[in-house]
Amino acid sequence: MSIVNAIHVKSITDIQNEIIEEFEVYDDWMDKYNYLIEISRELPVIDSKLKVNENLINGCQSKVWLNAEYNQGKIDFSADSDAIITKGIVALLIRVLSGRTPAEILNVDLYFIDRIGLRQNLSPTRSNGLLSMIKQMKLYALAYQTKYQ
Amino acid sequence: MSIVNAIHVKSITDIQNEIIEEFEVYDDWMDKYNYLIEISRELPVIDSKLKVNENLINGCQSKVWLNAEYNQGKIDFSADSDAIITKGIVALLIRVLSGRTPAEILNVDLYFIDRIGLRQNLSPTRSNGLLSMIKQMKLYALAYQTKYQ
Amino acid sequence: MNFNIDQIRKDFPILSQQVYNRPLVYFDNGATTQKPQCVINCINDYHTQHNSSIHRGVHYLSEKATEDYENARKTVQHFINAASSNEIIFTPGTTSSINGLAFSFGERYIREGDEIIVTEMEHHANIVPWQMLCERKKSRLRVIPFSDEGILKLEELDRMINEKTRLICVIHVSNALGTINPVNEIIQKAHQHNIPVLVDGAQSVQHTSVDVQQMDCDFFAFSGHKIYAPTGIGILYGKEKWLDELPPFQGGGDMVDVVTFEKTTYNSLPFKFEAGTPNYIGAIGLASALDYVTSLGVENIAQHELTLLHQGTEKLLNLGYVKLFGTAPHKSSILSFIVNGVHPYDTGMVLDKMGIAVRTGTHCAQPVMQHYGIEGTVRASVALYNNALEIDALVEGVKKVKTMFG
Amino acid sequence: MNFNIDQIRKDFPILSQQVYNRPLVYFDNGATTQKPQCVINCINDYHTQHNSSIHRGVHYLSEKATEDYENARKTVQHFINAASSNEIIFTPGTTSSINGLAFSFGERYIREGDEIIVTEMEHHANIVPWQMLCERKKSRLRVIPFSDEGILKLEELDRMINEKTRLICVIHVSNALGTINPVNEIIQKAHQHNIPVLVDGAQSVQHTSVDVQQMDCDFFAFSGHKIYAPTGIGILYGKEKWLDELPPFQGGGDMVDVVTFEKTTYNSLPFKFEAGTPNYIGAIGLASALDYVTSLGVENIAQHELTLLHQGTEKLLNLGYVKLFGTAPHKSSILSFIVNGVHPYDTGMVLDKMGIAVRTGTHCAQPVMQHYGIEGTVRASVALYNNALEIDALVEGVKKVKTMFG
Ligand SMILES: Cc1ncc(COP(=O)(O)O)c(C=O)c1O
Ligand SMILES: Cc1ncc(COP(=O)(O)O)c(C=O)c1O
Repeated sequence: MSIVNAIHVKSITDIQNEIIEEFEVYDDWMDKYNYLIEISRELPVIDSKLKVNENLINGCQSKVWLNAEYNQGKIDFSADSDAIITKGIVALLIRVLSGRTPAEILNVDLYFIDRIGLRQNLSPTRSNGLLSMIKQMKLYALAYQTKYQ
Repeated sequence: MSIVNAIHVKSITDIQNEIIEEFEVYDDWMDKYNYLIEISRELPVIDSKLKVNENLINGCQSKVWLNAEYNQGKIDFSADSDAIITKGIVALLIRVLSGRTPAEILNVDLYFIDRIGLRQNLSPTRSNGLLSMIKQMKLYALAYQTKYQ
Repeated sequence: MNFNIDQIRKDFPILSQQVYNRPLVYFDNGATTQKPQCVINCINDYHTQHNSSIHRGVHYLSEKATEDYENARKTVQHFINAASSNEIIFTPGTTSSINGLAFSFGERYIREGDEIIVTEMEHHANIVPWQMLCERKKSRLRVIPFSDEGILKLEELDRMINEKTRLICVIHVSNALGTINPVNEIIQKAHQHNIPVLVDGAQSVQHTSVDVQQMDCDFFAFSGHKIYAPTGIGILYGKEKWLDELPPFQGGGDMVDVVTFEKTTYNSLPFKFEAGTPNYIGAIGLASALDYVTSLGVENIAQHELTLLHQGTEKLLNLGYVKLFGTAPHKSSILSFIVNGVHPYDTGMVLDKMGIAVRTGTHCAQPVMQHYGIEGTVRASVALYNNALEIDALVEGVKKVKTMFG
Repeated sequence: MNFNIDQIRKDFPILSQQVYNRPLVYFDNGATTQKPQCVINCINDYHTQHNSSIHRGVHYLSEKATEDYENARKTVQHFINAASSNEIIFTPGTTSSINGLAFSFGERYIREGDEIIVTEMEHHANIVPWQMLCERKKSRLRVIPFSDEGILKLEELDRMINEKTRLICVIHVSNALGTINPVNEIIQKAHQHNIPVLVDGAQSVQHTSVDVQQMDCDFFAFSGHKIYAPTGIGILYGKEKWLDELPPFQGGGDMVDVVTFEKTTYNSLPFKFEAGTPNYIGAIGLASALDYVTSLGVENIAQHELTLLHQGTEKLLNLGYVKLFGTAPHKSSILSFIVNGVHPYDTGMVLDKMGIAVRTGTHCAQPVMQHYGIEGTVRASVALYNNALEIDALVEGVKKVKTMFG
């Protein structure tokens, strides 16, 4: 299933549950990582001219570029990373949060992270910067909400 | 027995053994301290005009003034301290070392210190500065030896 | 009060130690405190199961250690009620906290002719770094005196503050006299002139509850080893607005963002002030100690210690031949005294042989001794695990000293 | 060789730890090392039986702690063969040692226009303090480059030294490349011009025998936690003639002689440089770790590690898709590499889940990464307790990484 399709028809909860289900079949970390690698390939890749320092997220050992665009009340995210697993993780976030309203993004409870075993990645000091990515997405949401309301 | 008498007739070894014997009767620290207090009273007290900073020994929590005089090949020490136990300890040193030749002082093995239970006082960091006193006495001995030979 | 001292004493294995075949009576808590079993276990477990360097590691142990270290920071934050964990800097101890601050604050704000105010009651750790800074910057150290009871003369402060004053540094609880200083009042006065205040809390956090926001101090320093934690760890608290402006005290790993030989940029708070591998096991041990203190209740501890302090004060004064230094009505934990006619060192030596550990000398506060024209005092300092029997042992010890030295 | 690795591994309780249900393979030793049982026990015993603050105490525990602390200093002295224990300063770690020196040396000797030489291979701890100093004093940092194998271009040093050069700072063993630098030669050259040399020994003391007199360095720094000792303790060695001349880095208790508000005089060496309560338990733990290392034999350790390093190098290179950074013939303990086409972070994440702890990133040596134009490397660093099976596990891990990321 393609991410783009999912965005418009399913709720955030639906998609989170979907991801949890997909990951449930793997109890080995290597399989989870393999799946993340697969997912990373589905990431709507950021325009190369957007891969600039201003779009870099701090606090990751790998580089993560994240771009947000406001489209009729919703935010579309695109991203890239030079590390594959990080790219897979950001792809999951985008699958859940892209095409949502600022309010939805600001209020989201990303419970899937815990359930698929990435909770430890949420620690503020985790060098993969999952927390920084989420923070950045919420910052965009806040900025657009402020701007357009 | 008075210190002054002892100095001229007995060897350093004799006096050390004498001190060890005197202390042997005490197995309680309080009795040892009481005896040191007693001994402190026998210290040939330094002339008050010699209680100057130049005669102060470093590294003691209490003040110790030590003076040395060269007399026909031998060194006479006098001292004082504002703390009584320290004064008792320096009195013991003087009883052993005053009236001796520089060579005797430089070569002395002060085994009595260990035997009467003051060994821990010999630690370089001991704040009573027993080690500093001995060092200072040997420094005087060295100075006079160099000067008069 | 729910403070079972007999039970609590069992938490501290060293208290059942014998010295010279006598039970240890440990009254040198102002110098360093003993560690409860939970802190000892915490360190032990860390070394046997979890040890790993923090921050840049990708692996399991490193992630765990990093998380524990950052949680320790939050524990400290809540313990002193700081507004953010960014305001909590781990240092090797109070002395390092103050020296670090002196360097950074000095570089940023101190110019020739400026003035820094301290008190006559400070520990050397809160004098010498400022003297060194003043010498470097050709600025001036001014000193608030105290009265013979050990009370700061705050009216002098009013006269001293002027447009050249850049910082006020004050000891919260005096380690030599026990006085609890009116830091709130000092801070209020200072802030009326926009002058920041550093509070040296080395002797306060373990005895009274500290709330840096309520106190409104700009900086606060303390040492782990004086609050039942391991050696080699301490805290510098600073309001974020100050820490943001100050340059780092030290350079090295972890405190940087980008390093090139042309230009180096620094990491964000709190990391900017933590160069190199920190004492993360010390920090985790400190958190464990603070949890222990919290579990007993800081107020309960304060009350227990105050009871002992009053008992000690009364019994020593009743002897008729003990002079107490530090008789302010608002006091904590410190009994600083001289047995009339007896050198403090003699007193300490005899108490030692009775198993009673006290400190003698100037307590790194020579100006306090100069104030009274004395060489030093005997200091018995009370901690949460001391009890009334130990106070009695101390009084008996003093009696013995008097009979011996007369 | 009398080096029973199976037996030795039993000395380190953490090595029997499991992560993600797999046996721990700990190759992050360059960051920090694990602790042998004797060191763990030493600290435990200290906390349960002996703990007491040092120096100014008159009582039994304080005397004992003081003696143990000063004996620890002697143990360090003998371990690096310093001429006197006065030359051994306890600090919180390498970073603090270098920052302290940068401050004191800077105050005493560095003026506008002066030059300090470092190498392109330095850890941030030996760059940033000097940058900060140069900025403060308007002096200049000069950099000896290295070749792509990771060998310093010493001919550049000859061109760089001039009458403005005040100090040369060089890393002994590179933490990012493993190169053992020719410090003796550098020191000889420097001394011909009367320029002192600081050697950063953070990655050398634990891997090769260090003799500061034979090396003739003027200053030498290392960290306890990288040589099987606790965190929060390190060493600054300095020749007595230098330490006598340098001002103290920090002010506070114990480092002073007389304190008055008019004038403060300092204590003698080594105390002049040890302000405040030192991490005495860390120091005593360090001595215990050094005794352990000595009991195994530094030369035996070096040989064992070198064997593993060679095995690892060969097996990784044989894979055909691993690029090694740092290929100097004279190397120690560090395998710094990239699996072709795979981000070091991905490599580290996968190895982690296989129980293999490595470090990824710049290793606090960004200029080294800039040299190669890379973001970072994967670093496996070997310690005395690693074995050949672990090297094989690493190689298997790398194979797995390659199949996963292609
Ligand atoms: C070569 C080198 N120098 C300095 C340091 C800094 O040591 P520490 O973090 O213990 O202060 C390290 C360790 O990270 C190192 O490898
Ligand atoms: C009031 C005060 N300030 C500062 C210090 C210095 O603390 P540390 O030696 O832990 O750095 C002490 C302890 O000796 C103290 O009592």
